[in-house]
Amino acid sequence: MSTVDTSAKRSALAPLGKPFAAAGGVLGIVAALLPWVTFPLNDGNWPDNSTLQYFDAPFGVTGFRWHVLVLGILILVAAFAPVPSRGRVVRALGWGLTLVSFVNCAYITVKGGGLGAITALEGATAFGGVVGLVAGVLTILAGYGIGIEPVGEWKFKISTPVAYLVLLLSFGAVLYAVAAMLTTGGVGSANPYAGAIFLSFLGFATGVLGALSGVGYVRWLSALSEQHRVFSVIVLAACALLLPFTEAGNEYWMTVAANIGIYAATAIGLNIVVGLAGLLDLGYVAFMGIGALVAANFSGAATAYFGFALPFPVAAVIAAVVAGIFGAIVGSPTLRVRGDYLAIVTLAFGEIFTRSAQNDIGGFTNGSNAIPGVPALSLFGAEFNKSISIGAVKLPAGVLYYVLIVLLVAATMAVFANLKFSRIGRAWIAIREDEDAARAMGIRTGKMKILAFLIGAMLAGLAGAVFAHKNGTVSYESFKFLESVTLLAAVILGGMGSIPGAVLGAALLFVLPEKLRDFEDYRLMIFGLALVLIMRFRPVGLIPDAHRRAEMVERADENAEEAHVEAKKA
Amino acid sequence: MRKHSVKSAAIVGASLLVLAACGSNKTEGGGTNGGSCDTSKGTLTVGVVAPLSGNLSALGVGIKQSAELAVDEANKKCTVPGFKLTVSAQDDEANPAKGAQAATKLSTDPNVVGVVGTLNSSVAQTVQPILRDKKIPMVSPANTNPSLTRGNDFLTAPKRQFDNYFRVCTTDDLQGPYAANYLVEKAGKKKIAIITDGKTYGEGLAAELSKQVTKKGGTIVGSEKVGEKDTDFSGVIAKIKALGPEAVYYGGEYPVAGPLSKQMKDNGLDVPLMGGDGIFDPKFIELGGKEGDLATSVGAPTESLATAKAFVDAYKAKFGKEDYAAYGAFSYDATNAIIGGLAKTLEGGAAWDESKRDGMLTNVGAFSGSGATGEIKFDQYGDSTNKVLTVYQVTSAKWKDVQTGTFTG
Amino acid sequence: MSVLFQQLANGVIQGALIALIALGYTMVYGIIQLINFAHGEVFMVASYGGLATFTLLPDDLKKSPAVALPLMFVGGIVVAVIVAVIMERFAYRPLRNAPRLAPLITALGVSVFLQEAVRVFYPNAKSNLPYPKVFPEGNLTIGSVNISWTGILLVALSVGLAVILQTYINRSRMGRAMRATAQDPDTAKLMGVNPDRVIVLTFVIGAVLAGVAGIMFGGYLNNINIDMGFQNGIFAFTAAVLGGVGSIRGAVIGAFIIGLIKTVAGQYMPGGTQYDYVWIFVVLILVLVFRPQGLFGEPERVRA
Amino acid sequence: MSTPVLEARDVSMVFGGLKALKGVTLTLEEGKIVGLIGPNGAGKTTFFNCLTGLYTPTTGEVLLKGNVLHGDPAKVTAAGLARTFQNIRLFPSMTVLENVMVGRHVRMKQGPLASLFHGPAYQRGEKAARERSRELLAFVGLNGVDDELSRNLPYGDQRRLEIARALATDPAVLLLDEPTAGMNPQETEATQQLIFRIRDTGVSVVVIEHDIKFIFGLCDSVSVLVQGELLVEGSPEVVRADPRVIEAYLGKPPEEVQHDVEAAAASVEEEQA
Repeated sequence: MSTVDTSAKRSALAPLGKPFAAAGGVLGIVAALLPWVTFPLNDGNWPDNSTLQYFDAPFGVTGFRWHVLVLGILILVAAFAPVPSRGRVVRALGWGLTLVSFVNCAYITVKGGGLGAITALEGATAFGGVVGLVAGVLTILAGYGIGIEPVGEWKFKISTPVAYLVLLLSFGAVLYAVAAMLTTGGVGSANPYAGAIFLSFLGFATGVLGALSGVGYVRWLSALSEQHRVFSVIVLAACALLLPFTEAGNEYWMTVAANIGIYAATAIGLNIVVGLAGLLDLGYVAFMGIGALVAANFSGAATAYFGFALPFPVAAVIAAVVAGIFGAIVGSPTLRVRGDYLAIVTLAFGEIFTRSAQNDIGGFTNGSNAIPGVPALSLFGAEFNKSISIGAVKLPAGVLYYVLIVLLVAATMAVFANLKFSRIGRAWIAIREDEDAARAMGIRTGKMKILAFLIGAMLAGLAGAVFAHKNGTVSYESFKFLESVTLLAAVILGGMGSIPGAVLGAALLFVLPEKLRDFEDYRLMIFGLALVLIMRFRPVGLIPDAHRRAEMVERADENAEEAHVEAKKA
Repeated sequence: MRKHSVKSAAIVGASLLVLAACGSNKTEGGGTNGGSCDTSKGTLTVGVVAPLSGNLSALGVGIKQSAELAVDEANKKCTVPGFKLTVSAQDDEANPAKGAQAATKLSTDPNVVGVVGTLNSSVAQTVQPILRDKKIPMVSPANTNPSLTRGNDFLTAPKRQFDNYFRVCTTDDLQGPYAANYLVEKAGKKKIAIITDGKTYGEGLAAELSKQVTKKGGTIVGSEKVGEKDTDFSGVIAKIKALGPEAVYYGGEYPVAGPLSKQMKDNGLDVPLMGGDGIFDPKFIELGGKEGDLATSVGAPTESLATAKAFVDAYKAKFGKEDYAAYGAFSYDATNAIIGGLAKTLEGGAAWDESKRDGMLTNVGAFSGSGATGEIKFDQYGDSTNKVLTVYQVTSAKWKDVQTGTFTG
Repeated sequence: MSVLFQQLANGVIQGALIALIALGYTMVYGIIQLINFAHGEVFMVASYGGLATFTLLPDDLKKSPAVALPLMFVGGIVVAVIVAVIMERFAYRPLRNAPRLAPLITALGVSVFLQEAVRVFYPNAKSNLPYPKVFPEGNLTIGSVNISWTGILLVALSVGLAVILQTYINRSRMGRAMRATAQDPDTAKLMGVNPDRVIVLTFVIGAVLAGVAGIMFGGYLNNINIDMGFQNGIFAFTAAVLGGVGSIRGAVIGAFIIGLIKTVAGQYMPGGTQYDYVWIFVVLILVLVFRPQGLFGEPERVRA
Repeated sequence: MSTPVLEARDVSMVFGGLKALKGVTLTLEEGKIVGLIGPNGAGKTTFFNCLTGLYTPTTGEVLLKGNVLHGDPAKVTAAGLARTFQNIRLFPSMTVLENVMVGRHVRMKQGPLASLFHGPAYQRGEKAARERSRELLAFVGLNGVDDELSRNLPYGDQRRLEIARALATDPAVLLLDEPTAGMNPQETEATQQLIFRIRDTGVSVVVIEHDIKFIFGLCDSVSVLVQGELLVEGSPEVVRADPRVIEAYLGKPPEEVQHDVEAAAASVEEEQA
């Protein structure tokens, strides 16, 4: 495990880089054309005709074999075309190929009851999976052989219209990718292999995104979008609003997406507290709960505390204000308590909230019976939970909620972005970086920290108000410690302090379990493992804040440089 | 550093492979599973919404597997000619919002004919309207909150809440008072202490019980709460012990009730503990339920019902030692109600489409049959008409029925 | 009055269990400033490990606690140590230089994973499992106050192990290395301390204590479930913070305080047992507001 | 005689049993540079911390332009007393420009609502702050690195950035804690020139330094702090000639050395806490 033997290994690999990559690419393509399963599985043919079926027509490769084919071709391209930081790109593609092959092999093996399913059985052979795995591993090794150089940096500047076009196209591609990801494996119980298809798709996406990021495209794009902040948010929101018109535009995904949005808005609020001001909050979901309870009590539901209904906007504002007041109260110990000690204060508050809500404190929560029957929102007579038609296009039920929530998320993103790049935001970041130095610069740290809590809690309260109407029931069970943890995980997974990070994190944390539904029993276990792995390989989060990204890249670069020097020495 | 990452990834991968291998079903060769029924018209799905992961999963998995058993049997018997039935089980994590997503997922599938679930009343509250909008019948094996069917004023002004919602289990306002009558009148326990776990089921049950106890001349000497995840109850026990109760009523489920009963005895409070159907489970005794403890459950004793025995045997044959838990039999009956309603709807060889759902609601509502928990039939609110309740007592480490009847006030 | 004494005794026993877990929290935090949320699961896994050991014993050994009990302790502790070492090696160590909160999420991921893995793979672990009665039953009765012998043993073990641990850390060479690493890892490294070894050892010690706690828990309450680690872990973490993280004495006293508040507040405070948790956390907040470093923590000096 | 711009009266500081400062009194006239020297652990940084409100002195008081300062560092800075730190305390993952703009914080007026909506007045304020910050960066000689992360700057530049950040608070008095530590002679010379230029803009300066040559070449007056006590005070010439100073720096009885080592250890701990 010493550095000596690592470098020796690397140097041994170095001359093999390109040949391995070439072999990996070719084998990948071959794998795509081979059959993968030796017999039809119990639940019907493995999707996309991979059961004992060879490549049969020019464009006859679909599904995961199509992904394998694409990866194989990309590996060949990356091996021979002039690509910046080739090693990284090849390695990422190799990982993608490995993951796709592994997921399919593992699933077939399990479902088929043995390795015979992916090798040879009763005279039938199907080595596609094995070849794919070999190709993937070869390619990863090739990546190391070529050498892991720093991520490519794109220095060239482009004019604003071109930048807009690039952003438009890129975000359009993101929309397409999201829709594709949501709909892989189909909706409902139609496809018994949906879970595996999704994981396989995820492997493909990991490979391609890794390659794009290795080339430097992702970094360039995110710098570009930070530069054109307003335009980016508008385009992103517009893209999100187009989602109902894609394949993912059905009631189920609208519901899931709306829930993601609610949690994303809350996570953005939490991102102010954790990401900007650097205050760990382990009881944050309580503010969302407070917002939801306030909204429910003013909704005219049968068991509400107040016997009258306020218009939603009014109730939502009250919800935000009440949550904000509680936020300031919870934040006030920050005047004296620091760091992880503060985290436990927030955890304590969260527990106090759940317990009190469960016991119907003050008659506001209806205890364990919850407040059911919170009416759906409606606007001009259109109920938000019914489907609507625009012209000839019939949109699925729940689409109005989705639109409302997209706007809510866009608004919270704007709030977050504006605050981040302001006097207040700088003060928060300064506190996060070095509290004493911040005070020495004249920042009233106590006031600023309470302000962070207050604003964060208000955003959560607002999201909670929407939550109450969207779900129709407000029960303390929706606001337990695990939810706080999930929110925190969303922030950190997405990338602390980064604007799109919280949204991506929330999306991942809510989509992943949804797509893993088919694994039933194993679902949460896989989820736990996924958290560990993501943190392991991407500790700064998926879309780190520009500043933090630099921090990390630099460290990686140092490693890479060291490795390079060592390799040369050897 | 980097080498480590490759290595650890390899280890993770290898261990996943091992895990995967452990879960294999060992069926080589394949094709769809046989059966001589005609399944030419396609596949229809019975949805299940229950907690399949987390700490309530024992109950949820019991619900899911019992539904699968019912569906399997129907497939074998060709109950719905022309169709193959499957179960699509969705995890709700006992979380209302997750339940809503699970229900929405099922509701967008045109082939879903009905949903069995949920376990938690709070989850039912979010699931009911979603399924109602699609006219999908929902039959709960476990929701005991009376307001789900009869609204908030269930005693004074009952009003049907959701025309797609039915349940095969009993409600708190029958079970609680029935238990109270037994405790006060039959067992002669006048001073009763109440402990609940703070959740909907236990709270509701305990509330209805305490009303009846007072009405019958008993007194509630104390009312305490244990945390859902608590394990050491000595504090609560010491507190109620000082109040000198003659019996303790526990509102909640056996995972807490069993240890609680044991700790009561250990701490010198040797009075019977009574609970609802949530503790009527052999596990209660395994976990420390002591001699003389009591439980109410719906229907006549299982030994006296051939259908109940048949269910237990079939379940054991199909799933081995895995437990069907407290609500398995109810889930089996709920599934059969849906299948029965479906068979009626598609009588005469009709094809399935979503327009048949109106008929489904009527036919499930009108279903009547004999199930593992007794008679299955629904009243005008969607509640089970099976109001027979049985009191069981732990005798020689087994549940033994001591009284069967209906609650009459 | 006797109720009060009964509740005090109950509180001390509950606290003793939390203390054993809290020691692991406080040591790991002291050394690498990580809130190891998965530590509660180590305790849980140990309990299942002990149960598995018991199940695997031949029937005649099952009947003699004098043989079965030590074997269960060994089994439980071994499982706990293995899990803790794997966890440290593959989940935390790669993140040692990562941003501060990354390991926290890893810890939560590990926690979920362990809980679910036990639930899925341990036979019948979906609901509570009965635990063998390996400890002699019976109570010590003083007046009307009942204290079970197992409870007394638990308190004795908990305090005894804490004292041993404290002595070990203060006196032994490895203990000095631990304190040095906690103070300043870089300097400690220059002085020839191998931080990896120290950190692994810390996890091992924590796991051993959690292992003892896991077996005692099962033996005392005679049933275990997959949630036990989470709830007790939260209390243990709270105890560690209350006492001042990094302080052995603080963790133990914090744990006893929590146990006592839970029983005494449940008895006497308005709202009774409905709000016993609330009082624990209210006290916690008050303590931290007036003593931000916890009861026995080192005051955090402003750096400049 | 005019009121001194900064006046410390009889400041004492006790940590537990350790008397870090024993009745230190110091006055600073407007437009002057005062040096503070002393062996390691003499209490120089502790004295700075008392001046800036990071510590509340056990006894004694600090006056800025005749007004008594109260405990809170933020208020002290707002009143016009800015500082740098012995071991550089920049905001490492903020850019160079942002670091200086944090210094402007206290002179900007935008509240939460303005920060939320970015109205025209806000934009003007932001622009002014940015321009002022750029000026200051140019003043200390940092050009073309606005968007670099501060942690990526070379060491000497980080020191200068810290000075720019402190100047951004528009201080009347600037406290510099070892501004030339770790610098080579050229950089030290440049820093000396920079401090003169700062003085020339009307800011009074207090400097802690080890480099006695640097201090004597820079300051109008020098105070020597030994074991928390003000040993000597006066012009460089007077201080240089004082035998007690020579003794404090060159030869000491053994038990004092021992004491110094302890004090140094205490200050190391302090830094790590």
